Amino acid sequence: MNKVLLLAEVLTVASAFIVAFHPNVLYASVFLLFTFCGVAAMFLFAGADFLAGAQVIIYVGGVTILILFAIMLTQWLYNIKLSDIRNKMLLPGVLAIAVGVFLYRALHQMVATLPPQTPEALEKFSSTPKTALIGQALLGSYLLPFEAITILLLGAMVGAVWLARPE
Amino acid sequence: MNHLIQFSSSLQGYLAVGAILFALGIFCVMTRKNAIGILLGIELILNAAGINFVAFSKFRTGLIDGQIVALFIMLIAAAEAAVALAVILRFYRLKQTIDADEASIMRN
Amino acid sequence: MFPILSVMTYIPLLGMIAILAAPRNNPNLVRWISVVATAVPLALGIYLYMSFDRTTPAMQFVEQFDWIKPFNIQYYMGIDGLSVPMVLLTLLLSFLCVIASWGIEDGVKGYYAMFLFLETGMMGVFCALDFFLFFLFWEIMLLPMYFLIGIWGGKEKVYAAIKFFLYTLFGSVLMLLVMVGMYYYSEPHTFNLLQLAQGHQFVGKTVALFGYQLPVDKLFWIGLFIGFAIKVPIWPFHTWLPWAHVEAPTAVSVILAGVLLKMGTYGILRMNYPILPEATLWASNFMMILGVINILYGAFCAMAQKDLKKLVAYSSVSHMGYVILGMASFTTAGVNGAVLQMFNHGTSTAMLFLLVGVIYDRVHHRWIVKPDGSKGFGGIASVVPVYTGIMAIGLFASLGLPGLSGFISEALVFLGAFSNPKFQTYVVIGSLGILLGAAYLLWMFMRVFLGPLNEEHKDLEDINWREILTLAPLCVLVIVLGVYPMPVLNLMGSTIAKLLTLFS
Amino acid sequence: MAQQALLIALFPLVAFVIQALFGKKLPRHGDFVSVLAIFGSFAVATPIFMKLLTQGHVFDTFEVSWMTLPGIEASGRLNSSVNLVVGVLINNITAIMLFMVTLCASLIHLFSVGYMHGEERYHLFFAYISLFSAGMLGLVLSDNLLTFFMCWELMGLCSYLLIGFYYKKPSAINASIKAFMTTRVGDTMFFLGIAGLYYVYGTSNFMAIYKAIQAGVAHDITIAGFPALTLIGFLVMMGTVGKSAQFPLQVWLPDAMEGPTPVSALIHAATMVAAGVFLLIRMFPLLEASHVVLPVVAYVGAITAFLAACIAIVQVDIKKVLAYSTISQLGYMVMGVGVGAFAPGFMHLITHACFKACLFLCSGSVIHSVHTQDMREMGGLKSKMPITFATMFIATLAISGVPGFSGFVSKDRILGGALAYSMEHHGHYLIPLLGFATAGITAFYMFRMIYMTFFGHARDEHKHHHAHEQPLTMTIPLMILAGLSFAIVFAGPTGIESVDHVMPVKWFDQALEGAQQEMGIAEHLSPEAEAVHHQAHGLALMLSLAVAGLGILISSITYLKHLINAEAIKKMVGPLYTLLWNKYYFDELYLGVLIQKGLLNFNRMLAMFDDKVVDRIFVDGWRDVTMVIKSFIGKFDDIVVDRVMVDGTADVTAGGGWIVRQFQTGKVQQYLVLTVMVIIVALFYANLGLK
Repeated sequence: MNKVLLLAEVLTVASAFIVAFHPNVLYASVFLLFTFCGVAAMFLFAGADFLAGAQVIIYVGGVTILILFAIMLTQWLYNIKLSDIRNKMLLPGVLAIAVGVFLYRALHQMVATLPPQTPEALEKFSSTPKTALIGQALLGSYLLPFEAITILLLGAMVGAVWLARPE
Repeated sequence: MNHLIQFSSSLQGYLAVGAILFALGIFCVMTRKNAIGILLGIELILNAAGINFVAFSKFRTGLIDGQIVALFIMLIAAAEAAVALAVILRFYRLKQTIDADEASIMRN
Repeated sequence: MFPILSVMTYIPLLGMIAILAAPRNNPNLVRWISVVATAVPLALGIYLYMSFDRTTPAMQFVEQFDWIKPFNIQYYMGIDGLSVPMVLLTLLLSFLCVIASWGIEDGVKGYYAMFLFLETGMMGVFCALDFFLFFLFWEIMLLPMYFLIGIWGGKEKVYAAIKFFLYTLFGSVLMLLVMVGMYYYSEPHTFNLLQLAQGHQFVGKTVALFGYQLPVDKLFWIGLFIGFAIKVPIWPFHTWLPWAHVEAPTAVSVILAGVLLKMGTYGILRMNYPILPEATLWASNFMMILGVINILYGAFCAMAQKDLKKLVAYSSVSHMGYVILGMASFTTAGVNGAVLQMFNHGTSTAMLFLLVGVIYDRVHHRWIVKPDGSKGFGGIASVVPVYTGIMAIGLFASLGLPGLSGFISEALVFLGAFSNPKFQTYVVIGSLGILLGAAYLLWMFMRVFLGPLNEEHKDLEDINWREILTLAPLCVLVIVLGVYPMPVLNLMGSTIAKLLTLFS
Repeated sequence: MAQQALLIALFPLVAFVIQALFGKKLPRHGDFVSVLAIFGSFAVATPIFMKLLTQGHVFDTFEVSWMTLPGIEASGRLNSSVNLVVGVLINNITAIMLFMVTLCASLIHLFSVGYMHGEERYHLFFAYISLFSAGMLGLVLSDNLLTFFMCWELMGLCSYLLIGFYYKKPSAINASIKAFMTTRVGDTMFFLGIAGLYYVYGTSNFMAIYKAIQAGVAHDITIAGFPALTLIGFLVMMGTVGKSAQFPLQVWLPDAMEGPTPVSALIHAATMVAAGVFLLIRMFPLLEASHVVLPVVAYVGAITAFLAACIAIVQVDIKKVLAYSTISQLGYMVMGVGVGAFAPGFMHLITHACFKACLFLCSGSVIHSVHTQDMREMGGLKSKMPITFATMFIATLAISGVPGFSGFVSKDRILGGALAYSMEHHGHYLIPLLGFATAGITAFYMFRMIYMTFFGHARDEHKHHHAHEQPLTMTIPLMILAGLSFAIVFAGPTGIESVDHVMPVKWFDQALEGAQQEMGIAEHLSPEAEAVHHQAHGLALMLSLAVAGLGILISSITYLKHLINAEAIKKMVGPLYTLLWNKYYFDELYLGVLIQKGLLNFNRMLAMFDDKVVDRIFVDGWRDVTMVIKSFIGKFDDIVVDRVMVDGTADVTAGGGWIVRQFQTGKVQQYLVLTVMVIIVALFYANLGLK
């Protein structure tokens, strides 16, 4: 079972590398799709069944497709711009590695400050279906952020429509 | 190999993946000239954040709060993608390019 | 009790909202909304003038309640004899400027919205008695002014607007520092201006800066003074003024010269004087010198100007010098004269700016002498006799001709300042300003209105009824106050008397 | 009485308002409004004057509070800390002045109706002269220096408006601005004097000041290191110097001839310039309180009288001659006040007002008739304009100091006073010397004018042919004013004291004595001084008769009989003539050197300084400073950061430009790189902290 998780993680990281480095944006966005799938799998293994589903639906089904559409709408497929001319990469690379290392170290140190769960508890957590719990939480203690998000989404939608309107 | 499998299913494994994704996202955002490429990087960063939340939710708190935050991130990401793409489309119509360096009318 | 001050302050704001909601294609509706939104506060202002109790130095029409409790910030409005003339001036000039702006065609909605917003800011500054509230209104005012100059201005409007903005912001930063400092050094912590003025709270306290123990009250005084000096403007902080005046549209110039400049001196009288009397006395000599410099420097510069509006702008610098001179004299006549001069300069300069605007609307230039050395105008008195007559009144009021308002205030300032034995030499030097004032204004009058007619302008239209309507109230004020100034003087007398007890 | 007297000033003021607002629409352009108003004033002033004549003394005051500014006493009670009371003061001097001013002004108004007929802006002319009269009358009525000063300035305004009445003529507007500015120099100092008096005595009321001076208050106060009373005395004197065109501010008055002739008459005779001397009369106790001021006043007057008289010799413009004679005569008055001959000084003010008004109106009549002001184009007008000639001749006799005429009385007394003064205070011989010289020169140039204008043959036939006598509205004023130029009106049939014992006219001397007592300056001479004075007056009588006779004689020889060729003399004294013709180059000094070269250049420099230094360097300079810092950082970046950390950061500072631009390349990604760098640094620190 854990081998599958490892596989998912490898898939995620590898395709993320391609996303970051592939000169062609079209390819990069296709591989982003794989990254999203890998992350969805990781969610599943972390006991987040609902989230995994949402990840697939929203990212894989929504965002990635949207991006692909945008690429096709804006650029002729073989446009020279499509094979993305990169900015200077060394300093950003160094910075990115530093960020990654520091982030990991910081999080790692945080791990020690919280008590670990017992294996039984982990097992129980993984096996509980989350959809109902999330639903109750969203309409209970998280109602206000939830409403805020809905308004944000509405606003974003209106804004996007207005921005993309024909002249 | 076992060691790796062990690591991958631990909290640290999740954190490592999150950190790598985050770093790659940052890198992507910093280096891509293409506006859509930058958007890709942002998606990576957001996913990295989501992974961390979910991981802490399972391995440390045992509550679903982390998952709810991850859900919110996802929703915001969707909204952001929609708006960003609309902006890009508009920008493309304006300048016939989506080179982010061209988007410098904010300069002084 | 009816919160008259708040109502007066926020009606223009309501007007602004109404304007924003108004349809874009109906500029006349916007204009009429503005007229109403300024006329109603003006009517209330007249009521205020009638019912104001002139015998007491206390705050009147007070509205006070807690606003931000943890920091002891209050919503505290009230007026005394210092504020009333300024409030009335603000209301009157705003109303007149709305009418004077009738000719604005581009972006009518935005223009009037900004204008009304500006009025709210100005009213708030003159009514606020809480430092925090005061600062808030002070900053509010900045924003519409920036846009009014930057959008509806002349050729170099952006430069002028940014210059104005940065200058004022610099002053605001100092004021903010002092505000925070006063809050922390007062006991109990408060922003209430009346409480701050009690018990000489800041005397003797020191603060360590750059390794020196510096007296807090003097630091506060300097900070506030620079903040206000920029608004006045006191030399050498005056260079934004010619730019802003020249580039701003007519009505904005009027407001700028008529009201905004007074905020500086009003602020000094409202804050520096009562809160930091010891430091004020300490700095009085310095203020006196700056006043004299202002008078002479402004006058000399005005004489060299080739642009009508710039000339009037520099004359403002000169005239505000009299205010400083009177304020720093600490005599009854001097300070009363200074406040009266604030009012009178408001009316007479407003007239001059409106008049310059009238001619600019007709010929689209304001050159006394064009940059190529040829005459800009000349002899137009025969073409526009009524305009010339009104201009003469404004001009003579400005140069301090007896019988017109400028004289009374200047005379009081000089009588007062001369009665303080410390400053007699300064007054003698400053009196040169009277002479120079006449020189540059009459020279301008001669070059523009008299002499052989410049054929370029032989078809000039005379002033129309709408323009006369904006000028007539000011004309009447200038003449009436020139003959009998008590209607304004008795408003402020008792307040100033109380203020001066701090310095005797 | 004082309250009614207020009407005297109010009538013309109301007329001004009516004329200014509606004059154009009234029938006849409203000239009758102004004329009626001034006659109304005359009607009110006459009873006051009559009362003076019959009772020998009038005194009344009327006061209202004008401005009160409260102060707070130590007890916390409000009091009036500043209380400016204004009002009317009627005393003997006022009564005489009021009568004289209203009379002259009325006649000048009447004359103007004929003279200005058909002019453009006819209604405004009457509005202005009404305001002018109102100003002068208000000044005379004032019982305090503040309203006095206000009216004083009001007249300055009117002179500006009236001199520049022909506003299309550049010379006229130049003259108007010159008049206003020159007098304002004096006015400013005068105002400082008022402020000084207010500081010293806390009041500006004449009677209160007289009382305080008599009581010896404030004799030891100093202002800016100077004894207060001396300083104030000089400042007040400067007011007179400006307004009455005394040396060194005399330059404006001749140019003021650019105005219409009735205006010249009004300015020169009854109103504006008289106001200056009137100020000296009013403030005499103050001048006397300091021992330094009066001699200076005397010298100023004497020098002015002489210099102006000299210039008048070479003038060919009939009005210019009269203008310089005015300055010269004003110099006499000032000199009279300066030597302590207070009453004669005032008397000369009155007599001069009458005969000078007459002279100006006569010259106006001549100009109106021949349409030129140049005397060289006149001549032989005696037969054509008999009334004008007769009246002008009488006035000329008066100004020249011929016994039997009013000018003789006052001038002789002033000269006597000057002589007595120099005999009492040894060393001041220049004052009477200049005085007598001027008397001779005056007689000379006045007769020169008469001869050139009315006698001889017509030098311009065409103009002579068209000359005609004026209508009655213009000649009646001339006759009345000429009638007042006889000595009998003021002193006696001849004006010589020893002769007039037979038929003395005492009203003027009595009135002045009363006034002097009120002001606390009544003379109490010791017997020796009395003797000196007596002796001096006797000597002065002889001398003044002699010099006047000499002047008339030389004038007659030269211009009537042509026994001496004036042109030849002119050539002989070439440089002197040039100097006089150019008025001692005062105009060039003031206008050319002080104003054009000095003031205007200074202004230009200062404006440049303001623009280039204060604004560009001090203010906009901050931008440059930040730019320098920016470029320094940019270099640092290029050399250090770029080489050490290789390429990446070069883009951060790639943008150049203004202050803001340094931070705003507009490229989001560069912002991000910076942000991330900062984050890393922060994380680095955070990690260290955690370890």
